[in-house]
Parts: sequence; C-alpha cells; structure tokens
Amino acid sequence: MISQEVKNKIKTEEYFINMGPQHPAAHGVLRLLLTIDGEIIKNVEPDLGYIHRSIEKMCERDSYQQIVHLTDRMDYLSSNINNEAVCLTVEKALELEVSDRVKVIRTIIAELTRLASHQLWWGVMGMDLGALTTYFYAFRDREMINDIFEETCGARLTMNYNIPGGLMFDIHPNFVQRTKDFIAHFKTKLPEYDRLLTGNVIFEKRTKGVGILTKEDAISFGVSGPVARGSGFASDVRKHHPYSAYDRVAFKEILFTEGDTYSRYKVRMAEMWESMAIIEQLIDNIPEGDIQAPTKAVIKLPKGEYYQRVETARGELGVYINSDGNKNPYRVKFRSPGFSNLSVLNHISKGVKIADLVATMASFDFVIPDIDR
Amino acid sequence: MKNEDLQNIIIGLGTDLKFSTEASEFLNIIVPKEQLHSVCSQLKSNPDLKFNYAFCITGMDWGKELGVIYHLESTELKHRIVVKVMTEDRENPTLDSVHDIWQTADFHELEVYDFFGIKFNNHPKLRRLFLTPEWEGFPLRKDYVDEANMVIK
Amino acid sequence: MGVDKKRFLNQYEAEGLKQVMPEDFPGKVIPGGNGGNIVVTTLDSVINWGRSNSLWPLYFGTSCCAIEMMQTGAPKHDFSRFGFEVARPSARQADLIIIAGTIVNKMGPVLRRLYDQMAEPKYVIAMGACAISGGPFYYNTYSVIKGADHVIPVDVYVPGCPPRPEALLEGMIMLQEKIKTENMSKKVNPIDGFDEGK
Amino acid sequence: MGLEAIIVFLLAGIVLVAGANFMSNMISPKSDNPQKREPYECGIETIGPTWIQFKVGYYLFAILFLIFDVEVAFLIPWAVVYKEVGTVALVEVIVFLFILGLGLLYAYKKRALQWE
Repeated sequence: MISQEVKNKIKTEEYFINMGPQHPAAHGVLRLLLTIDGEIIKNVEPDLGYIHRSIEKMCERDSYQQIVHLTDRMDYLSSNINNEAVCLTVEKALELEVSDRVKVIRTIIAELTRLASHQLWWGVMGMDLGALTTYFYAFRDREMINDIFEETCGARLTMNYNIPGGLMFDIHPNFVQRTKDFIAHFKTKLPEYDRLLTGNVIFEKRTKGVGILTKEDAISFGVSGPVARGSGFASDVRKHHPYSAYDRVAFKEILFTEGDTYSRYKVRMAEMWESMAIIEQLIDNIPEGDIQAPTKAVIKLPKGEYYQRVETARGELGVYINSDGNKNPYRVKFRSPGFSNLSVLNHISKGVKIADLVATMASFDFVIPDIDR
Repeated sequence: MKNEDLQNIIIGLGTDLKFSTEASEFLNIIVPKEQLHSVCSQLKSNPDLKFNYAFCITGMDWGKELGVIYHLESTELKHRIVVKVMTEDRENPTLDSVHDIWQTADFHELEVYDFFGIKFNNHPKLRRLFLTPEWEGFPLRKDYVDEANMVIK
Repeated sequence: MGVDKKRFLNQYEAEGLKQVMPEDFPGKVIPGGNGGNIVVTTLDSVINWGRSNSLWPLYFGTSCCAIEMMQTGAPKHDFSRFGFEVARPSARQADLIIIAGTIVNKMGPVLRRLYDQMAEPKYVIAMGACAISGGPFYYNTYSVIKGADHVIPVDVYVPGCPPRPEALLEGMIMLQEKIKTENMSKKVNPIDGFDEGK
Repeated sequence: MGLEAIIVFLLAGIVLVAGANFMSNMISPKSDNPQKREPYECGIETIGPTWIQFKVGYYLFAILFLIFDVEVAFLIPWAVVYKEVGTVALVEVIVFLFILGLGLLYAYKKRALQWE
C-alpha cells in the first residue's frame, strides 16, 4: 500500500520486546527476547534458567531412590513416565527382571498420565488462542484422573509410585473399575472437545499453515514427540524401542506431514484415542505377580554407562547414568524433550506475527522446568 | 547393523580411534580432539552410516579431563553409537562445534559451556544460557566448590 | 484462620482460659492483621470487606504448584466462589501474588520487581514447600533461593508439595480474614524496613 | 432552558469524577519505589531504546478507527430525534453514511489494513 520510495524515507527501527518470565503464553518462566519490526518477528532468542534448580548436580549426591523424587518435579505433567524412566535405567543396569504385573501397571499409569497431560495441553491451547471454555472443560475431566492417581499412588501430581525394582505398593482395589468408568466417560467427552475447538473457523484460521516445521529440520534439531510426529518424523519411542508392556499392545503411531500447528494439534488429539485404546487392552487382564523385585536397601550400580529412552507426553526423555560403582551416581544427564523442541522455535518463527508465535508455542506444549531442569 | 561391522566402517574415517563396547550397550568411539569435526561429518554423510539424529549431547568431567559424549542414531538404518571426545586442559578447554552437522548441537553446546566451561570455536553465539552472565565457576565440574549449599559427601 | 486453629481457640475460651504469652517467649508477637486487630471502625470494615472479597491474583506459576493453582481455578475446586475469579496477567492490575513454585537466583530480582510494580494494597501467598523454604531443593542446589520470603514479605504460607487445592483455598480464606482485621490508620507498608531485616 | 441544563450537566460530571478520585486517594495506602515508575514488561527491564519510530501500520489503524468512531458519535443525536425530523433527515444520514462508506472502500482498495 505504501509506495516503495515513501517506504525508504519512513525508516522504522526494530526494537526488542521481552516475552519474559512472567507471561501467560510462556506456560511457566520462559523468557523469549523478541526482535520485532511492527508485528513481524525478526528473531527469537530464548533466555532460560529462570527455573533452573540444578537437578543434575543434586542427583550426583543422591541415592537412586532419591533421584526418582526429583524427576517428577522436572516434567510435572508426565511425572509417572519420568519416574519410570529412571527406574528402568536402574533395572537395566542391575539386570533386574521386573514381574509382568508391574510392567502392565506401569504402562496403564503412564498412559493415564499422558491423557491427563494432553487434556491440560488442550485446555491451555484454547486459552492461549482466546477460548476460555476449553480450560474449564479440560480441567473438569482431568480431575477424574487426579482422583484415580490419588487413590492408587497417594498424590495428585507428583506421584512417587515407581521405585527401582517395581512399584511402591499394589493398585487400589477399585483402580480397575474407576479407570474403566473414566475411559467410558472420556469417550463421550473427547468428541465434545473436537466439536468445541477442532472445527472452529477462528481456530483453524489461527493454526493452519502457522509455524511450518519440515521433517529434515525436525530431525536435525533433535525434535521429538508429538511435535516431530506432526511433521512426519516417526520418533515414537514406544514403537521403535518398546519398554515395559508396550511390545504386547497394538496401537498406531500417528503421523501427519503438514508440520503446521494444526497437524501437531491433530496428532495429540488422535494420541488421546490411542492412549485409551492401550489402556483398554491392558486394564482387563492385569497379570498376577509380586509388586517389588527384591533389591538391596542401598543400590550400587556396577561401573559403566546406562541409557534409557522413554516417550513422555512432550517427547523423548533420555536418562543417562554414568556410575562408578558406589552409592550415588558419578554423572546423571536427563535428555529433556522440551530443550531440543525449543531450539527449533527460532528457526520456524522468522517473519511470523507475534500472535502466530503464541499459537506455535501453544502447540509445542512446553513445560519449562523440563527445559531448565 | 551389528557393532562389529559398524566398527569396520568407522575405523576408516579417522586415525587412532579407540573402540570399546564394555560397560555400555552401544559401540563407544573415543575420537581425538582435532578430528572431531571431520569424523562427525563423515558419520553423517557416509551412505551406509547416515547418523542424522543426535539425540543426546552430554558434558562430562572424568576427574582429570573434560569432554562431551554424543549419542547418535540413524533414523533410516536404525543403529546407534556413542562418540566421546576429551580434552586435558582444564583452564581453557576448547573443542570445535558440530552445530553445522546437527543443528540441535547449537543449544546443547551452550548447556555444556554453561556447566562445564568448554568453549566451542565457530559456535554462532556462545553465551551462558542457564546461569546469570556474571556467575563465576562452572557448577557441574567435579571441583566446583560452594560451601553454602553443597553438603560435603 | 485455620479450621483446627478456630476449634482450638473456641475450646480454649470455653474453659475460661486466656492466651497468656509465656515470659521467656523470644520473639515479638505481631498481631494477625496489618496494623492490629483491636478496633476496626465501620469505614474500615466496609473497605476491608470490599477488599478481601475481590482479590485479583497474578498469573505467576513457576513450576509444579502452578498446576495445582490452575486446578483450584478449575470447576471442581473453584476459587471464584471466594472472589479470586479474575486472574490478571499484568502486575499493575493484580493485588495478590501467589508464588506457586520454586524461586531461583535468576528469578529473585524479577519477583522483587513484579512485587514493587503491583499497586497498593498488595498481598502475597507463598504456595508450596519450594516457596516457603526451598522445599525438596534445599540441599545441594547452587541456584535455588531457600524460601520466597528472602525476596518479598509473605502474608500466608501454604505448605505441601504441591498443596492440594483445598489447602490453597484455606490459605486464601486465611488471607481474607487477615485483611478483614486491618486498621487503616495503623496500616504499615510491609516492604518498609524489609530489606534491612525488620 | 438550554444554558442551565448544560451547566448542571457540566458540574455534575466534574463533581462525580473529582469526588471518586479524591475518595480513592484518601482511602488507598500509597507506597513509592523506583521500580514502580519503570514500565512493566514481564518483570524485566526494557532492552534497547523505547522511544523509537514505530511502524506506520499502527497509525493507519488508529486513524481509520477514529474516523468511524466520530461517525457514530454524529449518529447518536440523530438517533434520539429521528421520529420528529422525519424522512428528510433519514436521507441526509444515508448520504452521510454513504460518503464514509466510500472512505472505507478507498482504504480497503489501498490495502491500508493489510499488515505486510
């Protein structure tokens, strides 16, 4: 609209804006230093560390049972899956065989955690794009999962239910019945979520074609989880490196190829159906067996390096333990899914409006203590 | 592909690479500091290796030397190896950056610099990511002393 | 005040006893409300009633407790029954800051700046063990501030890791009762003398 | 009759606004610190100069809004008495709206609202 020579005369300067630690779209305390010209973003530079609690330094002075408590405060939305990751690493190091019952219960609880995390993501994604009703719908249903967890594991959010060698205690007698009731209830509610947001014209206009991530970029930036599967990179650890009871369960790995915010949204919505299918296949025949494999009180891993990959709700969590044989590990590293997913944000949001950056970040589903550790 | 034939291919990529498979489930390769960049780019470009997914880059302090451990995976050929690189000098440790091979290394190397103090030459913008810029000392090193908070083991 | 505290006080008066401060009590007893809860004039009670029933919390969740704070805002444990409905993202429009999560060295000055930029009268709830004392990250962490009251004056502490939504609701009700006993003339700004260690 | 009404309305406006401000100043506790006067930006000091030349798109949006806001302000007095003034005023209002519609069409054709 403005002719070229007028545009050259009006020199508008770029300026910096802090999409800073205390920001509703930051889902925590992530600070993005945006270089913008008007509404168009020129550069996104994340500045982390506002919730860096030095977990890896603590792990070097904790015993293996104590490390489990720290991991569910890292990615608190998939806390069970994080605990399971550490326990699997320790069991792999000790060559400890865990009973079938523990494997099945761990898988059911991991899928319930994934459902609760995707529900929260769906509620908050709607809220980020201005639809407040999704927040109330999602949290109403999330309370049912919290009640199941509270009855079985004793806590609503940071469950220390997994211990190296099995589970803390057996499942609650009416755990099976309540899970089935929840699945039946949620099967009627998930289509309601679809009707509320998926078909909404405003939502589609805000998310289709926004934040395109190609498959090569996803692989090169180490992106994993629903974000990667939205652009066609098959990175589901449950499928490619099955652990616990995922090898005896039939489920689809959802892949879309467009790689925009809408396809990442569809991946997570379809994943909720898959999680329910997994739970249904396992909930009826939980095998009998003992809950805890015998382990010594003070666990000492033999000298060496152990690595275990687990599929959390946000992506692939890797636990690397380097042990030199004594009580606490020599070095522990958590490969956090959010950290690599964040590195791609700058690459895909150049020349995008700020509102689209908010939509892209909502579809990335960041949990900031998982990035900062 | 089995570790042995992986080893035979990789042995040709650089001089005096040390291989070991004990105490770890993957094939470990210790690469001398100078050849890191050339070996890694060949690991990615070699048609029957194709390690294009660096899923975990870890900073490490083995007591005397500092180093970085790269866990690499090939998404098509479905095999995984571990590349290790070490540097003895602790005052000014520098390695060359591999961010042009795997772009995820850009962020992970910032984290290694922040906690271990290993500088990466020709890294786009080497800065402290997690800690405040005026933080002195590198916390995850074994000889990091902080009497106020750290319980002496 | 808390339910069990109220039961204890009623039972205390029932036996005709009066709370007597033991002589060797080390510290100074600060009355509950800000500025004493002795005589509250009618104007005070009207203002305090209005102020306590419309506290707008700030969007300030740093880590896991933020999820329990969102659950408290959700339909089942609704905190809008007590007037906390409107959660504001900007510090200028909020008058209650719920510190939900760990405060880290890098976040300290940011929290202090947010607190300073809030409009008077402002209140603080420290939610969760991390905000009270550093919680599970007390030992062996080089980057955690051991408790938010090193940074800003806190009115109500809600223990738990994370505290249940009901616990947070009880903390909020305690804050409302604390506001109801405030006396305008004796009101002192909690931040004065805070840095010098009042 | 007209003049006293205007004065009464004016006085009522001033008294109400001043009274509300005075009461709230009197009741509310005040505290002042250097950080309170700085701009609020997610808890961090602003980076780089803030008094800079903005993009011209913002100005265009503001101007277009202003035009149609004033237009509505003109319609209100007409809407109050449109029965007494009959169809002649109606025609005038339609012409008035048509001219402003042309303005909007011009802005739309010149893509003033497009954010390139």
